Amino acid sequence: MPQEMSFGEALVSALGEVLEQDRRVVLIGGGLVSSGPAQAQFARLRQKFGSRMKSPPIAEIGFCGIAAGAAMAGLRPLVDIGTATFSYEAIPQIVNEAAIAYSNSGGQTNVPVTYFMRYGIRGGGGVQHSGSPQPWYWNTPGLQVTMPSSPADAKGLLRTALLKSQDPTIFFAHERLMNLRGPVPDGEYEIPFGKAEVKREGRDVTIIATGVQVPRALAAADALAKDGISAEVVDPRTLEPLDKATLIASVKKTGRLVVTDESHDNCSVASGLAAIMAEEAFASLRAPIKRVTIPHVPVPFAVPLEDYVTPTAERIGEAARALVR
Amino acid sequence: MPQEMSFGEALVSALGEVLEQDRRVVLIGGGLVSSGPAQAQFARLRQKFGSRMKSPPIAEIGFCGIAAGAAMAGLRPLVDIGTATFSYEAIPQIVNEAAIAYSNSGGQTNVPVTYFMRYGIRGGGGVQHSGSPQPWYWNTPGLQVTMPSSPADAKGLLRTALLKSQDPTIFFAHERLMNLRGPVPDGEYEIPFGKAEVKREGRDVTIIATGVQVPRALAAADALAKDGISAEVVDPRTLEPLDKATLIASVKKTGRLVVTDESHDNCSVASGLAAIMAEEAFASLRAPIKRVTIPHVPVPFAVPLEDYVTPTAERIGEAARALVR
Amino acid sequence: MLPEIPREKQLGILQRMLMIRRAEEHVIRFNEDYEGLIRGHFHVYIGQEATGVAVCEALQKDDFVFSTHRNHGHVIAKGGDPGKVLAEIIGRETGYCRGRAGTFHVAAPDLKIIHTSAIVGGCLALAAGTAFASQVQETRAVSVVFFGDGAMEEGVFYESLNIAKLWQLPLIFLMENNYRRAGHSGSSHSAKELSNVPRALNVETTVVDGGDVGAMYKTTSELVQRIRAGEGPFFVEAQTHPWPGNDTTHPKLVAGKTDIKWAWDPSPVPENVRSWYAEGDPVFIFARELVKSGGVSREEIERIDAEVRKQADEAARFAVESPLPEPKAALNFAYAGRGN
Amino acid sequence: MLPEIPREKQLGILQRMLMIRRAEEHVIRFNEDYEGLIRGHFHVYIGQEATGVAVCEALQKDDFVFSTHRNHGHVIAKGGDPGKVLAEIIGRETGYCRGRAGTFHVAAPDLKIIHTSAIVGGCLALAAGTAFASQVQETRAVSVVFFGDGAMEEGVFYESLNIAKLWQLPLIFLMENNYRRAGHSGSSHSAKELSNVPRALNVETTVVDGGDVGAMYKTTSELVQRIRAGEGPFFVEAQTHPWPGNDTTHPKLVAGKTDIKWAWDPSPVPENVRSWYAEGDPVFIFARELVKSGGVSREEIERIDAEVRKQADEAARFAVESPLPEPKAALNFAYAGRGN
Ligand SMILES: Cc1ncc(C[n+]2csc(CCOP(=O)(O)OP(=O)(O)O)c2C)c(N)n1
Ligand SMILES: Cc1ncc(C[n+]2csc(CCOP(=O)(O)OP(=O)(O)O)c2C)c(N)n1
Ligand SMILES: [Mg+2]
Ligand SMILES: [Mg+2]
Repeated sequence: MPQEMSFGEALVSALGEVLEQDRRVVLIGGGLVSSGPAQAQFARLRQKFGSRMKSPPIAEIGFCGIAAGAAMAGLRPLVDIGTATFSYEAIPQIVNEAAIAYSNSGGQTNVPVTYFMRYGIRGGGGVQHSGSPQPWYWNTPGLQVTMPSSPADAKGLLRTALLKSQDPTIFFAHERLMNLRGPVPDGEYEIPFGKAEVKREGRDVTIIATGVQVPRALAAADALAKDGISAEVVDPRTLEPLDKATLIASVKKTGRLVVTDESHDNCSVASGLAAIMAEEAFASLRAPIKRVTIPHVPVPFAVPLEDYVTPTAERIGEAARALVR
Repeated sequence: MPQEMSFGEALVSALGEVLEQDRRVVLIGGGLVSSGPAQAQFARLRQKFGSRMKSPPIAEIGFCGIAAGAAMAGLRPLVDIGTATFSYEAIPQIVNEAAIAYSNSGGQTNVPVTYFMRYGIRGGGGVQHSGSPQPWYWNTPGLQVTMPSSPADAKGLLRTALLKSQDPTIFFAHERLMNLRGPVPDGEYEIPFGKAEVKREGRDVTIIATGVQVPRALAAADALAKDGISAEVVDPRTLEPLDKATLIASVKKTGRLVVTDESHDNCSVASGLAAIMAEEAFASLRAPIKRVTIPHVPVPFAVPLEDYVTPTAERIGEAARALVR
Repeated sequence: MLPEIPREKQLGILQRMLMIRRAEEHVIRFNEDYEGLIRGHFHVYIGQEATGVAVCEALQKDDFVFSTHRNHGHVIAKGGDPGKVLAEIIGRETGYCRGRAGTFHVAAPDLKIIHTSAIVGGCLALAAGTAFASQVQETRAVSVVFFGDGAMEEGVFYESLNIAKLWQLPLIFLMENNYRRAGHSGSSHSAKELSNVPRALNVETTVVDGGDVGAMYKTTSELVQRIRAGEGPFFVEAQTHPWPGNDTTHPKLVAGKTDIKWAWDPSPVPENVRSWYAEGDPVFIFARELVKSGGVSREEIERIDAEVRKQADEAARFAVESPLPEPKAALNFAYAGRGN
Repeated sequence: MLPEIPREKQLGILQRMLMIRRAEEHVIRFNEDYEGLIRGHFHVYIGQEATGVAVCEALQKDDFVFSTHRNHGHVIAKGGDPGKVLAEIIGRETGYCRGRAGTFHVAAPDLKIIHTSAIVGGCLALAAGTAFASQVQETRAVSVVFFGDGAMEEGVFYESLNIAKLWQLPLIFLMENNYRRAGHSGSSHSAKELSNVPRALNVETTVVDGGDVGAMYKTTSELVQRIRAGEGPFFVEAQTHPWPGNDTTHPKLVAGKTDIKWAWDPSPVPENVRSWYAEGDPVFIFARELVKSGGVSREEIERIDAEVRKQADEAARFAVESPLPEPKAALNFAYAGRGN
């Protein structure tokens, strides 16, 4: 029967299993988790698998490129870049090389590398440690993008990236999910890429939510229920590949759509999903598609300012109410 | 009375004027144009203003950062990065520094730098020289984004960026527009950021097009006219700031919308604009919003493959027809 | 060694070094005593005071200074108001950046600290940029960029150094080697000596004891003079003794608040960290030099410290009592062109 | 100088050098004679044949080779089929990458040229990555990354060099100094000698005449042996005489097609470029050495050249007559996981 664990513990347990199962898996960079009991669990992994764990210099374009090259030569590296804004240093290697190698080689060179990064508004991250580049990576052909929202998904999706995937994957973890606890199935399991999950069923409005927005959307759905509004919460889990069918089916059922992602609004992931629905689910839409995202301003440091730009459960609830009433 | 010149000549003439007018303007990097008579005109500028033109090493993160720092200290640098994919090397300086400095300083530090780059499918650019990062830069608060589509706009918008703007600007020029000829007003003029232009009036369908897609949309509109379909072509000219009012007004009038940008489809500029319209112009929409973009695959080299992924006038026309019939 | 400057300037240096120490003791207290006053991690300059203060003493008001995630000390060294620094660190409207920057990127444009980056190596190219601007504008301003040993692992360091040398920019690369990469110990560089890298790029390089106010001042002021005469760029490595309390992302007052008397008698300091206070603390080293060869009495130094403590306490009170920014103001300051 | 290897291997080197020359003469002809056959700009390896061929002669089939925008020669040097190279350059289905890569990034995974980048410095870290994989997998494979002098201006070079040394990777950084940055002449580096940079990072460095087959072969094979014995990384600077026809983004046959007889008598070569053919052409230098000290007759060399020309002509015909890819196939090969 499933055990309770935190998002961070789920990540570490997945890493421990795959290091055991597959000698091609190596870790480059940080230790996935930065606090809590998960850190002690990771420390034990380092004891056991230290020879397959590398602490590189502060040289992101260097070690992210090395990981891509190692993947081309048959390893399955996991790179913990740390804060997502640090990945900007490595975009030339991630986007100009890792993402295009399979295509450029006419289908000969595989690059099964996973880039793990912390995205979003973490609390005090300010203008440089609150970045949400998921729209950029989703925009990049050749990259897979996953944004788990629960411990169980985090584990199953990380196992898929490290054991099954043949292509580069960007793995987004939100700092504020790291200590979120939830049930995790016993034993080894993978969650295939490209399968969305309906996290809560509803009739009146669909809320498509990613990563940290999923628990916020579920909280909003609880509040909406009290007002007699039945909200369905759908989590794509992976953006690329994207399970359009499940998203469209939900909108067909409810006729109303709120899309929420913790990225800046212009060309946000919410925009990308809204645009797809505005074409492929248009006939079922009875109201405008609303987006709940970060407004177009660098994330400020001070608490009230940061809170003001955060796409909270309250803002998701308001957007849904505006559509239903 | 206006003279006929090429897009490239218009850029060079703007640069010549501003170098004359404002001693704070400096050029770092390439020479904006790479062929045609414009190149000879640029060579003359180098003779005259060579002391304010720097050819840096192949070190994008270095010289893009230098330009940002110089702007913070009162210069108004124009950086020619060359191909847009080379700008990836400099994203840490453009996004983590130039874009946030004004905000981080609580409104004290201005960064009037302009990054000029060639984007899109140029013909033989392949997987690494056909990049379209305009969605990423539009997604980044603190950056202004302009995508001129005509010689006249190119000149007026470049003058605005170099003489008037107080914020960092990403200036996108498409290789295939460089030799496009058109009338350019006499004398010195600026085109303010945030003013869209209706490039062609129509009743039945709105085509919002950016950069190289504008001439394609106009060609599509001609073809549509022959079938009795009256298409309105609207060019935002700048994405940030965005003239929503003009775009919405057009959709209100036509009730149908095609959005086209030469970027990859997921989280494309077309998605970003479609999402805004799906919320703010929903009531006027009588049909799904269609996007004409680059499919989600790295741009291949071979002619038939490259042509197949190019968002041509034909594809714009088909999308419009599908909405009207 | 004492810097060859008038006595009151020497005491001014001591005063600013003490102010950095006292202000940052408050920062650590903010974290330890007030739940939520400091969110996320932070970095302090304790143990490196001599470098920042001596370098800034050699600069003019119009010279540009760039800093890092470890910036509090640099801002105070350039003449920053400790109240506005502390207010910024805890995100108050009265802070240098109206609460938008926080501890990671305190900037103070009126002090010509126009931008600060918490991205490792983030300011190296920007500093070359202000130096380039000074060259074009033909001002005599010098640009100084402080950065850590870890920043030498980033490619932007290499590119900036190369361009600065090719363009002969009026710039000092001031690398503070604390033998740490934030939390983690030890730099991660293949060069036998970090200073071999700028030497290979043909940039004149000096290695100095960053804990020695006099040596830092002498080196910097000579380089500043040469830059004003048209030379540059230069590279300086300031080697410091890392403060034991600093070896984490949440610095701790491992010996409690500094007692100036420890300068004369470190025996009250907890055993495990006593050696640093006895031999490594730049504030104490400088204080002892002032007494030994500066004709300053211990009492006078203790009086100065008492005065600084008072000011620092007021600064801390000012910061804590300052208002938070208005939530709606979050939408301001995205674009200068929007006029907010 | 002649490499100390059996005669037929020496002739094999000459054969591959000539094949690069002849194949790329066809590339230039494609551009000059066929409207639209080559779109955009391109780069050729003419003048650097000795470096690529001698280095690859010192490698085994399983050793990794990474290249640049100037890759045609490296692929042929590692044993590539000139027909598949030329077909790729003009985007044919029969090319090494099924027409997807084009001239800029010809990759040939079956030759362990698994990826090629036209981004300056793009393969430096990737090559460190394959070297790292070989280390983890405990294979004896060596990785060699060819790059130009201009790539030393990019930060990724510095970062890759640092990590390669820290991790002691089985990797040779093979810098081909042609004193050019593609079209533009002269590198733009502040180091007195480019080789000072790897030296500063504590990486053993050798500077070789890249036009001297024997010297290049000797240096590389010795380093390869040391790497197989557990040493590494190493840095090699191969200095070449830039071919005059190359000094542009659209290379021109400034002297027409190479006539092997010019090796013995350059007088028919146009005056303005004669000196390069007389003294700088690595193919002629090697041919003369084979005659002088290799006991090979001019006639035999001319026979080899005639044979190579025939094969190159066939390769060109194969390329031009090969089908273009199916338009719809454009959507394939985005993801291996999609099975297309
Ligand atoms: C590009 C980037 N990568 C990683 C980090 C995380 N980080 C913050 S400080 C630091 C160590 C910096 O060491 P050093 O430059 O020596 O400065 P010190 O903390 O020792 O003063 C790291 C790795 C970052 N801020 N930016
Ligand atoms: C990151 C990046 N910046 C700029 C360019 C444009 N570019 C292509 S080749 C080249 C010069 C490269 O010089 P070098 O490395 O010496 O190679 P060579 O052409 O001399 O063989 C440049 C600047 C690029 N391809 N990638
Ligand atoms: Mg350090
Ligand atoms: Mg070169």
